[in-house]
Amino acid sequence: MDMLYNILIDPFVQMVDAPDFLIQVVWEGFVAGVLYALIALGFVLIYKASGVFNFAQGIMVVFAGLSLVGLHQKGVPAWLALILAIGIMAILAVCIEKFVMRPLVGQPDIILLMATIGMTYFLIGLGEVIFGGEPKQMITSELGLPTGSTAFEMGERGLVILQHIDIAAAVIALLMVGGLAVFFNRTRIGRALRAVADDHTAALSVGISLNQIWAIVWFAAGIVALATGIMWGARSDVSFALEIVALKALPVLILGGFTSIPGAIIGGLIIGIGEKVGEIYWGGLVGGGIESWLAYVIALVFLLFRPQGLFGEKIIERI
Amino acid sequence: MNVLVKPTGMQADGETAPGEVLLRIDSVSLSFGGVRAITNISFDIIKGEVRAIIGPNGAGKTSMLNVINGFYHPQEGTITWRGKVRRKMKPYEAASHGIARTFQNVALFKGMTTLDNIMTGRGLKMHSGFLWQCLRVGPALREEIEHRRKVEEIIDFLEIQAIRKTPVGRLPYGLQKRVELARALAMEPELLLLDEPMAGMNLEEKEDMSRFILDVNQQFGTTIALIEHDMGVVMDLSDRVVVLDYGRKIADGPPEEVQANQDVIDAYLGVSH
Amino acid sequence: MAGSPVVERLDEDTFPKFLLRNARVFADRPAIREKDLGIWQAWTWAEALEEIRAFALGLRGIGFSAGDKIAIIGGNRPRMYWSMVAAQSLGGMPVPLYADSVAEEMAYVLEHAEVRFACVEDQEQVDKILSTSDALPKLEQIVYDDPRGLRDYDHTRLHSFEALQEAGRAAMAADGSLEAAWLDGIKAAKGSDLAMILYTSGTTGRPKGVMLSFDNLVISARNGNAFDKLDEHEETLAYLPLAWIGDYVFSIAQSYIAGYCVNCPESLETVLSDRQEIAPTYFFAPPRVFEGMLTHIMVRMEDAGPLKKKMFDGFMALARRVGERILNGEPVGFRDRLAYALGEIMVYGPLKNQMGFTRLKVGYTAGEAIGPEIFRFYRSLGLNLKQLYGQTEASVYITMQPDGQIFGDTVGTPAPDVELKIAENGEVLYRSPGVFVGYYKNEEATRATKTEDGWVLTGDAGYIAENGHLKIIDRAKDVGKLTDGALFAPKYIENKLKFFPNVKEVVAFGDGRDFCGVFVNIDLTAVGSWAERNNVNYASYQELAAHPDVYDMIQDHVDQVNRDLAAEPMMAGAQIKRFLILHKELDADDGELTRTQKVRRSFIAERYAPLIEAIYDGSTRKHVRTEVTFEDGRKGAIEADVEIRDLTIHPSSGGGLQEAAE
Amino acid sequence: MFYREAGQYKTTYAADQQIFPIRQDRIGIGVILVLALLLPLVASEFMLSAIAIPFLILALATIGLNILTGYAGQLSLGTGAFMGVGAYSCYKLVTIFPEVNVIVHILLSGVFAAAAGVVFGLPSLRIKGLYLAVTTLAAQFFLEWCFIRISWLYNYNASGAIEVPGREFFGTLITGPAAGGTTRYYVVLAIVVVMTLLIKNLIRGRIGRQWMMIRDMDIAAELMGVRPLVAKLSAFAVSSYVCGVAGAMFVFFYLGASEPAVFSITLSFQVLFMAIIGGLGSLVGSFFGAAFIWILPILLRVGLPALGVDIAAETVFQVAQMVIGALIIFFLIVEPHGLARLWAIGKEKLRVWPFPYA
Repeated sequence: MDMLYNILIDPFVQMVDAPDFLIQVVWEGFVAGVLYALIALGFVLIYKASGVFNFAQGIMVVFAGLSLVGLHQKGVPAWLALILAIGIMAILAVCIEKFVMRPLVGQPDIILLMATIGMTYFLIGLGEVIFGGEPKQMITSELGLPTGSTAFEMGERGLVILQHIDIAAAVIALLMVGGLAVFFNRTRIGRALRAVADDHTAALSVGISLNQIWAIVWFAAGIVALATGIMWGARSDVSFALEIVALKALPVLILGGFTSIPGAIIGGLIIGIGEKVGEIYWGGLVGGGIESWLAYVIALVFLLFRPQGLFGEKIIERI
Repeated sequence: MNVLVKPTGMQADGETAPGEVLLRIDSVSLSFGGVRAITNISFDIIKGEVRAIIGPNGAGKTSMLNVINGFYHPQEGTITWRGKVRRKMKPYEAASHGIARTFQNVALFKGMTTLDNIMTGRGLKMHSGFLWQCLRVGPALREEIEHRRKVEEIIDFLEIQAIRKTPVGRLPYGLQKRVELARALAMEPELLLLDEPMAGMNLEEKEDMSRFILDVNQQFGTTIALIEHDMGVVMDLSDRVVVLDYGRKIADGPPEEVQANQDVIDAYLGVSH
Repeated sequence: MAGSPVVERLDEDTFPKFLLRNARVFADRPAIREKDLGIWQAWTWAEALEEIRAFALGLRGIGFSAGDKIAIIGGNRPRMYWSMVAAQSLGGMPVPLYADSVAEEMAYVLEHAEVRFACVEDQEQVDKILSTSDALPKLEQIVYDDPRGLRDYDHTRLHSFEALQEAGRAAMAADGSLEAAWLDGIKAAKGSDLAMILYTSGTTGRPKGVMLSFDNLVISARNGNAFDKLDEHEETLAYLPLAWIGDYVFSIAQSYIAGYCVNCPESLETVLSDRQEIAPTYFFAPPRVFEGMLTHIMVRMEDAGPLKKKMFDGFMALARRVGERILNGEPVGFRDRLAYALGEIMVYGPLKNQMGFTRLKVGYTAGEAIGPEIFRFYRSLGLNLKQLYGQTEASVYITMQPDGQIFGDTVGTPAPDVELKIAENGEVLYRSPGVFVGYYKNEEATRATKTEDGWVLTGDAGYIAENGHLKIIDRAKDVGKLTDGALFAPKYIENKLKFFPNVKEVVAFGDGRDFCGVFVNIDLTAVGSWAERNNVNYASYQELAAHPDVYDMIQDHVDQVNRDLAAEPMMAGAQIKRFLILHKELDADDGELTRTQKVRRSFIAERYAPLIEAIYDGSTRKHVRTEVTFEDGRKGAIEADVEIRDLTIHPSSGGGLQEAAE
Repeated sequence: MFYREAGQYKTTYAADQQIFPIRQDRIGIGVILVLALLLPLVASEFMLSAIAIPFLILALATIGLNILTGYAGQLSLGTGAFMGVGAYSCYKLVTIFPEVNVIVHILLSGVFAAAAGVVFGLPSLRIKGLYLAVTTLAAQFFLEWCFIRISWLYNYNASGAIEVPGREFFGTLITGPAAGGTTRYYVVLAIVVVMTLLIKNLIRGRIGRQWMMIRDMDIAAELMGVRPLVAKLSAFAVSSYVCGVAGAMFVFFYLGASEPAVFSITLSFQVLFMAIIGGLGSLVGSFFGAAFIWILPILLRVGLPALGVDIAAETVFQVAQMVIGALIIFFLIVEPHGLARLWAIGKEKLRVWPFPYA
């Protein structure tokens, strides 16, 4: 009885009592969601173009962040470090295309997934060997990203504090999505990518080799990863812990579907906000820390009702 | 754990005698979303006969088969099996009712040998418990051996001794089709559905396959419903033919009669056979 | 060798009697094994007796009685063998036929042998018989083994094997005296009684029915066993045609006398793997089988990695050098023995394992001359392969090669109890207990073959080499002379050429002509893979056969043969002057070969008359059109431009028969 | 080359269907088993406790995963968690019923893991492929969370870790820090061998075929009367059971004590890699994979310094990780079917020796 009350009534009472807090929580979730969405974006890019489920996206985020910070620690000016980091992602992209994707073309999905898991391992090891395993501070200010925060008065209902970096994150995410949209719909390569997504022979007719396309896609994913890394690093700090967090992109994708950019965004937000709210208002009942799995359970429950995901259409099985 | 391996045996209810109607399709319609695949089709299959379902591509033949073995569920119409109206059911139930089939594009279990593939057909008839199977003694072993023997009889019948232990992936297409037939036969079905059993075969293979199909029908008295494009084959094999076109039935009767039917001729105009 | 002593002191003189003895002495030893339903199912001698008795009594039930003949048509199945002995147990005679012969061929034999019964394997054979049954008024009852597809046939004259056995068992249960009567019948039989009639697929004319008595078969089979010390522990593989005397002697006669086990393969496609599984200790095959195996080995080794290939070639070279000597127990250096032992592990053992000869005690080849190279190959692996010279009329054995005296080009010394002599025209004659009774309903043929004092004309020309071994040159009637009087032995020349793996068949012409010319038939497997390796492209057999490179290759072979011939005074005169490569494979379906794959020279001569002309009128090209029968039975015609080439003749270089003694 | 199959003919189906139909193989396996038994005579305590024991246990876990992913075709990233369930339930059992033999507890603990497996396997009825991977991740993180949050599981230890109490088996101490390596080795060896045998039987029987049917062609399987529910859940149950037992042994015979971190997703991946490198759908491969992934880093750790490359311990670990990652990719490229396939090919080559093919 008491239990039921705690589960069904109390949380909502709290929400109404302290709307500012609720908004604060939702905002936190929103920002987290944006970051999930960014990672998911990386997945989607690659999945669209090569049908590869890139498990390594998470580690790419870490790796990008690490190389940026690491370079700066070695005395490289921030702006240069940023450019170099981008360069590193480019090299990484080319290497992946050359040494992993190309030899594995045509293998079943599961094999490709495994390959990206292998990549994850490799990159973790590499990152640690080069930059060391200990967490690092993101060079937020050096990159000219806003710090500090603004408090919004809500009458006598209390106040909501927004970190500027979070706002920046949201904005950048927005820009990036916009940019990708343009890239996909306006540019020739972008259209080629879409063609690839549909079928590979079509892509060839556009006159771009698959290898190029894949390299480009991985690079694009790399950029996204870098951005994600910066944002995320700025909020907490850069460490391999991120790699686990990055796995949250999976449930996001489940919700959003593997091929839909808007899906990734919406999915990200649902998960982000969902798990924050869940953690704050219900987590306590079971000793807290449910953030670590709530996302997956949300996705799971969701799947049971819509196996084809949020935007996928019903699958008719044929023989 | 034993509940997991609860036996699913053949239905014991009323045996159908030769000559009686084994399966009746009554004004069945099926559609996916908006798309109509089958429109108000009725026909029946008589115990012991070879029934051909023909028609141009996209006529809804395969859908019809899928309806018969419970893979698709028609929105309208009824299916009467052994004199009982059949409720909406899961595909695996159809199997336990004694309906087996082969597939248009071979659907063998690529990871297994010919022998194992055919053994899978015996699954419904094997009931030894989980623990017995772990130990592979007593009932489990006896069962394996007894059913291996059955399978060997089928191998002998279809003359595929030479490929007994070959992984099916390595077999040429024609043989794969034969193994698939063997697998279906292993289920000792009452009704055998063959979806284009001779697609992509050369003349010799077709002749063999025809012989096997007739032998099956004769030796085991198995009722057969088959989809086939090769008119010659259909005419030789089948006792009765039902012709579909755009999801509708346009003719039904003995081969020669159907062959003469004007609608059929029209339907097939331009279709090379 | 538990049972061997028993084998020695036996007084049985018919196979039914041996059956009774074995059921007693070897009751629990396997008599026959068949790979059926995926496993080797065996019948002990006791069980075999029961099966045969049941069938015999069943047969008796449908009117089979002493003196009746029963046609046996089918593959190597236990029931086929049982039906033969069952018939004999009733005082009847089995008449085995070639299962692959067409209805007409069959009809002749069935009609000529006046068979009242037929025991056949399956629907195919039943159909063949029924299709000609109106021509066979005497044929009354047909028994079949495999009921498949025969369900709806009219069963007034048809019986399934089981049904008859059941009837037999029932009858036995009903009437206790029946079995006793059957046994008495067996006891009453004498060795001099007729055991069976075998129709020889004559290379010319109609087949002749060779009548063999139990004595013929029992004595020569017993000699055969003694000669190679065969006992009840042997394992053999029954895969050769039932209608061939060899199969009867190896799979029934010798098996019943020694008590060893006969194994029936699962199907024609699985003979190879079945042979490996069984690993026979006593094995017989005509040369073409050994040729085939060797070609298959070599073709596969061509695709092996360079290193492995080197190792293989190395060890094979060693084997050629010392293998046979070691086998013959001659002195060989320690290092060579060591190397050979290593080779046994690395190559010889595995090869024998692949061929299923790991347990081979003795193997025989006969029927045709085998290439010395091929012969030596198997012996060098340590396989005791031997040649024998035999005939249906002799119940197989005429000459055999005793252990330790094996020569590639001679067929051995007279078998036990066999006398041998050479007529002045060079024809080989023999006299032995195995000599047949006579040709069924063909007195004059009998007289033409068998003299009053029991000598049989083999129809083969040959001579005794100074080492006392018989050397066969050719069919006596085929031995002719060129216009310049030189001796011309076509088969001899053909064989020399056929010993090259690339050559499948050869037909030589020259009798009464100015010189010797030959048709060559290339071996698709060998030449095909050669073409692959030397990336010679071809679309069809015909194209490959006409390819200049192939011609060059064959030309070398022919020239090699000419050198050999030049080394033999008797043969030097008939070297090959011109040759051509036939544009189609000689085929039994076209009547160019006999069912036993022997060339029908006369038939080919008329069929390809234009080509023969071309050879002798000196033209270098000739366009021909030939009727052919395809696998599916349809007829058609193929046309081709056939090239004809000339060769240089080598001067005779005396020397004599030295290579006979190598 | 060593195969002499000629003359090995089968007269019964039982003989034809035995696990090692070829005599030479039977001899081979016999030799291996004998060597395994003799190992303690030559091996140091370190080799036994740090290499042999964990290798065997992880091999068993890999077999568990293989049942699910390799044979039933259901991808799982939650192996570690299921092992954890085994470990914790075993710990609870041992502390609640101290008097019951620990071996019994170990075997029982698998049942709890199986239950967990079934629960998280339920979605597999509607969800396929990569989507399923996510549900197993849910299992991974949820269970991991339970190990941390539900202090009852570790008897409210302040440390939050579980300490393995010493337990005897017929008078000899087999668990806990005090237990000797040799004893533990033999216990582990026995359990692993027996379970492998049972699993092998299962796989070549009806149930195993059902799993493979689902894996190879689920629609055809269903149309042939396989109930997806039964087939998939039984795969989850058996797989998790085996993993659970492995997990229990991992703590009781190898680690001696453990904290939730042990059963993190890292372990899941490690086992997954073992399965992949070893070869999905192969039992012998499971052993190869386990040996490879477990022993390679140790070799590097011992090897690199030996080669004069002196680097910090954790760096070695990182290098090892890189190497493994690279090797995984390498394997997927050259032989997606793993060491097991290489083994099979090699064996085939020996069988047809000296020919390149049969």
